[in-house]
Amino acid sequence: GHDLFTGLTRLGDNCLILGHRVSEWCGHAPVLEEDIALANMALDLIGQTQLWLGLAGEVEGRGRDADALAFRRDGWDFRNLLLVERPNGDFGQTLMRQFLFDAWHAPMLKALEGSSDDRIAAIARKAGKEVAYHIERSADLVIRLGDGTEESHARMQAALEALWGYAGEAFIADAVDTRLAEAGLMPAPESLRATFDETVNAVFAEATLTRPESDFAHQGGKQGRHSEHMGHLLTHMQWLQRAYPDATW
Amino acid sequence: GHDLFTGLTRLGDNCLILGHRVSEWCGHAPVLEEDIALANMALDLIGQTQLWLGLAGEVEGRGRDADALAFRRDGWDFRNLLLVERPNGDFGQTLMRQFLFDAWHAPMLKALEGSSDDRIAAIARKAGKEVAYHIERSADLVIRLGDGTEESHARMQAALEALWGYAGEAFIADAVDTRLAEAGLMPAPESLRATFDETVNAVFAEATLTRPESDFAHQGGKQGRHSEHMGHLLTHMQWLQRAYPDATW
Amino acid sequence: PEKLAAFQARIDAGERIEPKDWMPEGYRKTLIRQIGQHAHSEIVGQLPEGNWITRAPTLERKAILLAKVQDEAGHGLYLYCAAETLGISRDELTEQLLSGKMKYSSIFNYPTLTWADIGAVGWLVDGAAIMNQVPLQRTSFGPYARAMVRICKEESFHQRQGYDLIRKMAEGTPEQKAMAQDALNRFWYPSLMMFGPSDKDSVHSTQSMAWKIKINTNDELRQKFVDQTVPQAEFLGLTIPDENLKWNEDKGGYDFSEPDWNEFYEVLKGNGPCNADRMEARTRAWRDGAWVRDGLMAHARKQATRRVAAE
Amino acid sequence: PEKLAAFQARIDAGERIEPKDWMPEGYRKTLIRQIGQHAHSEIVGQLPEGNWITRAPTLERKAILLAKVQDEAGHGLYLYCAAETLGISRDELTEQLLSGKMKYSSIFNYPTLTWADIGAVGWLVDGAAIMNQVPLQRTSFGPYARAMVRICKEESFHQRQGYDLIRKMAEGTPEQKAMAQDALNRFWYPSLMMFGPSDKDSVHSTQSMAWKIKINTNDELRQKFVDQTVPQAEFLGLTIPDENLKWNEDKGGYDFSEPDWNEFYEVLKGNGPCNADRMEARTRAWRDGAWVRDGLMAHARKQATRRVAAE
Repeated sequence: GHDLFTGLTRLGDNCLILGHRVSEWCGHAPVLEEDIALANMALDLIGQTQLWLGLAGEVEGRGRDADALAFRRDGWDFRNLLLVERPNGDFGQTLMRQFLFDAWHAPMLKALEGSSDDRIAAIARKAGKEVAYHIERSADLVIRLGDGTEESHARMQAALEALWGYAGEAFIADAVDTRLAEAGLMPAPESLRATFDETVNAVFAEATLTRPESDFAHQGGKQGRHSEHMGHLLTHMQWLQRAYPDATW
Repeated sequence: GHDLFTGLTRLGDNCLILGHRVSEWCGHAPVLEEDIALANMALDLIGQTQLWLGLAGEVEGRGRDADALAFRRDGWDFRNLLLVERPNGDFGQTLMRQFLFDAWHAPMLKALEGSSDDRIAAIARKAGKEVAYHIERSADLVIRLGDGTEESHARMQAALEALWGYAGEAFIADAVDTRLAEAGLMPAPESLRATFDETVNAVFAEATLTRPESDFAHQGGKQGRHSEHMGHLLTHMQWLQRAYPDATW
Repeated sequence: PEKLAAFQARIDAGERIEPKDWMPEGYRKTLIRQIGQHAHSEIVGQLPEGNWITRAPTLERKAILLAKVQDEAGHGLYLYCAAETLGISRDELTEQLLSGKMKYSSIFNYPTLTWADIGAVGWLVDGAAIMNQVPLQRTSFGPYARAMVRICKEESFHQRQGYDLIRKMAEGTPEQKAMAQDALNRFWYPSLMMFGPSDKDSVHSTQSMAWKIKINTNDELRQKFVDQTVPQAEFLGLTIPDENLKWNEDKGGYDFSEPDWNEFYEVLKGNGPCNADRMEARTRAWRDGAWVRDGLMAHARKQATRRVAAE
Repeated sequence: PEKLAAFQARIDAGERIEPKDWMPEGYRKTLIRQIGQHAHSEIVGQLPEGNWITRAPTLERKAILLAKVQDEAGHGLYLYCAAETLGISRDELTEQLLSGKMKYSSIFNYPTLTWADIGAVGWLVDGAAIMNQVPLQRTSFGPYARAMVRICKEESFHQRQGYDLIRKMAEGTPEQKAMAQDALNRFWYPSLMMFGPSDKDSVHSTQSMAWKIKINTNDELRQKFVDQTVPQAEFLGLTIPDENLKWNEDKGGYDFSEPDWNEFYEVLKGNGPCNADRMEARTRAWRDGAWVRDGLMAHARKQATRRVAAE
């Protein structure tokens, strides 16, 4: 029960926090088509958040719905990867963060379609369709900007170097992951690494980007140890629910 | 009673919000001496906030202390000038904002020393000593950067143009101001304009800066109509008190 | 002159003018100005609402707001495309916006200060916009009229969502009610200004109406808006901030106070509460995004070269 | 060699070395590295605490924190001045920090995640720093020793304030208690690392101790810190995150677990949770502030020229 709750909040919190970050771009994108695409991505991710956290609340059985989980939990109760809480930086960093996430997210959802829990499989099928489009788009843009001008190449390479240390966390299992995998509820994290590597290697090659040598991975997000950025994000995200706890919206 | 409360929150909120803005620089100033000076300024302003809002709470008589007023009021109940909530921008904008504020603040406190309310006069005397140093410092820096390099001159001129429209609000009386002035509690806002003009004209001349022609003044802060920036500032400033309302700190 | 008469005859007959058709230079210029301004308004209009996306209080409200702002960007896109058929590029239009040569709707120079403002923008601002735009579905220029059909459909959906949001606030806690009333207080007169000054003071109106670029007078539309909105406010239990508001049986509409036109002209001159912030945000987005646009162009050129080489 | 012997004799006699005195190149270099690193630590150390200044929960707490961070900047200033007496400028030292050639204390590569962390930094981090610094008041280099006297006084004040802060948290609501315990959990081992690896693994220790640049061994100081801190934690009702912690009657001190030295070396290599963020913040401050420094210099030159012209 509690393992499943943790696993589901990991899925939901990734979508929530990344969706939040992406939504910060609204009205500030480098080109109008990207304003639209980024809003669309944020929208998909918020929709997926509703599903995952909704199910998490149901599994928990303590009467918390998706909104309660999103807007009333403390920072240390969030279970998202450190990657998704990284600040937006320039458009290159936002894009690279998205691509690294998508390259894990797509095979993750694919694997979740085979979950022994039908509710998980159903959500994964729905989300998987959206994410198939996300990875197509982010890979394409990484290639175009990696193999664009000298400046766009340099910025994409810098983004890759800044973010690569946050790509590995998703593939490192802890005891919860292991138990969830044994129960057939969710895939073993490390089982997704090969597909991820294949995707990113192919895309980096076409984008003329160099994959960093060190595979050092920052960890902690999945266990609730976040970065300083997370606290600042929550002051915005949870503001109204915290400031006016008696209100309905 | 209520007029005096309003007048005191105007004084206290100016210090609070400007102190908050200045404190955002901590650890990020262009030179170590400025890290120290900015922290010192913020410290003075927060200290003055405690005095003004403490007295405001006392005058109100509803059991709210300075912390309750600072951390539990809604945005529309704040009475600070729009000037002090302007974002920091570059160091030039922070400095120009400070100078324009100090050039009003110093004569304001001087005049408040003659308040018919002894408590106000006492606070004004104490704060006045600190602010005498603030204006000396900010005027000096405006001169040095205005008459520095071409770039520093251009940045200071741009800062002046961006902020000048926020300098006038302090001198425009509303009904509360008028009643407070008639009661001898606080000076009439427009009575401070001559000293302000003298100060800024002299400093701009030495700084080789051109005072903007239009004296258009944005208004609203004194009546609780703030800018979008204010709401974002409050999400940080009030976060802990809002998120954990039962805690003492 | 003959051409001109024929052109006017087509318009009078209710025909649509299409991009390849002959048209007078004034018609083209007026349309570019109007469509461009409208497109810019959609783009700048993302900002006041975007201001609350990261603070939306529920997941559903966040999704609704995201979808709405996305629609606005989409409207901007249709309209820039419509303007392009008149021979001006999106980049040229953008540069005219950023240089201050072209304007956007002044309403977006007002701030969104509380969550209720997001409701007020939907209810009042989109409401006024629809009032302006519905007749434009019958405007004489084909691409513009067709863009308007699509836009109006989405806008009326937004307006309902805005009304629903502010209704929740008006029915909520005392703080929420206060936010709702405050939002109405601040957005009422700026919304009335959206129809422009009285036509008797407006220079371009006569020609634009003859060309069917403009269909109704500003005062007609403003009256219609007030008549529609007052009962909605009453239903919410909110008070329109106008002491002179009164039903006038004779004219079958409300009497109401004029907005402060001095304020209108000040905002137009750049002295609105947010003019500088809005332009700074758009300028920064454009400037910081230059490397992205350049990178995409460079890649496209490389690809084209590679294709040629491979042939 | 004769000079060297005389130098060592002065040190052994407890004399202070002053900037103008002869000193071996190795002594100078070691001191520059140590003082510079210490100065950088004060500067970078502003960041984790600065992270909470805008969210301090009361006016008094905000004032205390501001004063503390201001003191740290002040300590940085004394220390850069002490280093300057050895012939290296503040700008040179800063550039070595930003290029990664010089380090700062690794502890500042850990994040401050809750308000309780501000207490933990004062209590544990400043506590460990004081333990390191108190003996340095007797270090052989005069300017460094004098800077340390001043710094130690302020640091012990900070430590008391930090302890007071975390005490309030430990005595507070369940959430506050959880934050306090969590802060201790996260800062305990990094604080133990602040004394450095065991001296048997440390290369420079013997020479530095002979020169009285280093007074105690790392292990001595670490033991002292543990013995001082454990009862304080008990008083707070907080649990040290170490299952092996146990009073050892024989040695008159606590037995405790070693920190994870792999983690220590990873952080040193740049892989700590905040290394990149800290360096980015300092680099940006330095780069964005260039025009200010240049402007001030240019004005000073102009003034000098004007003075000469007036004479």
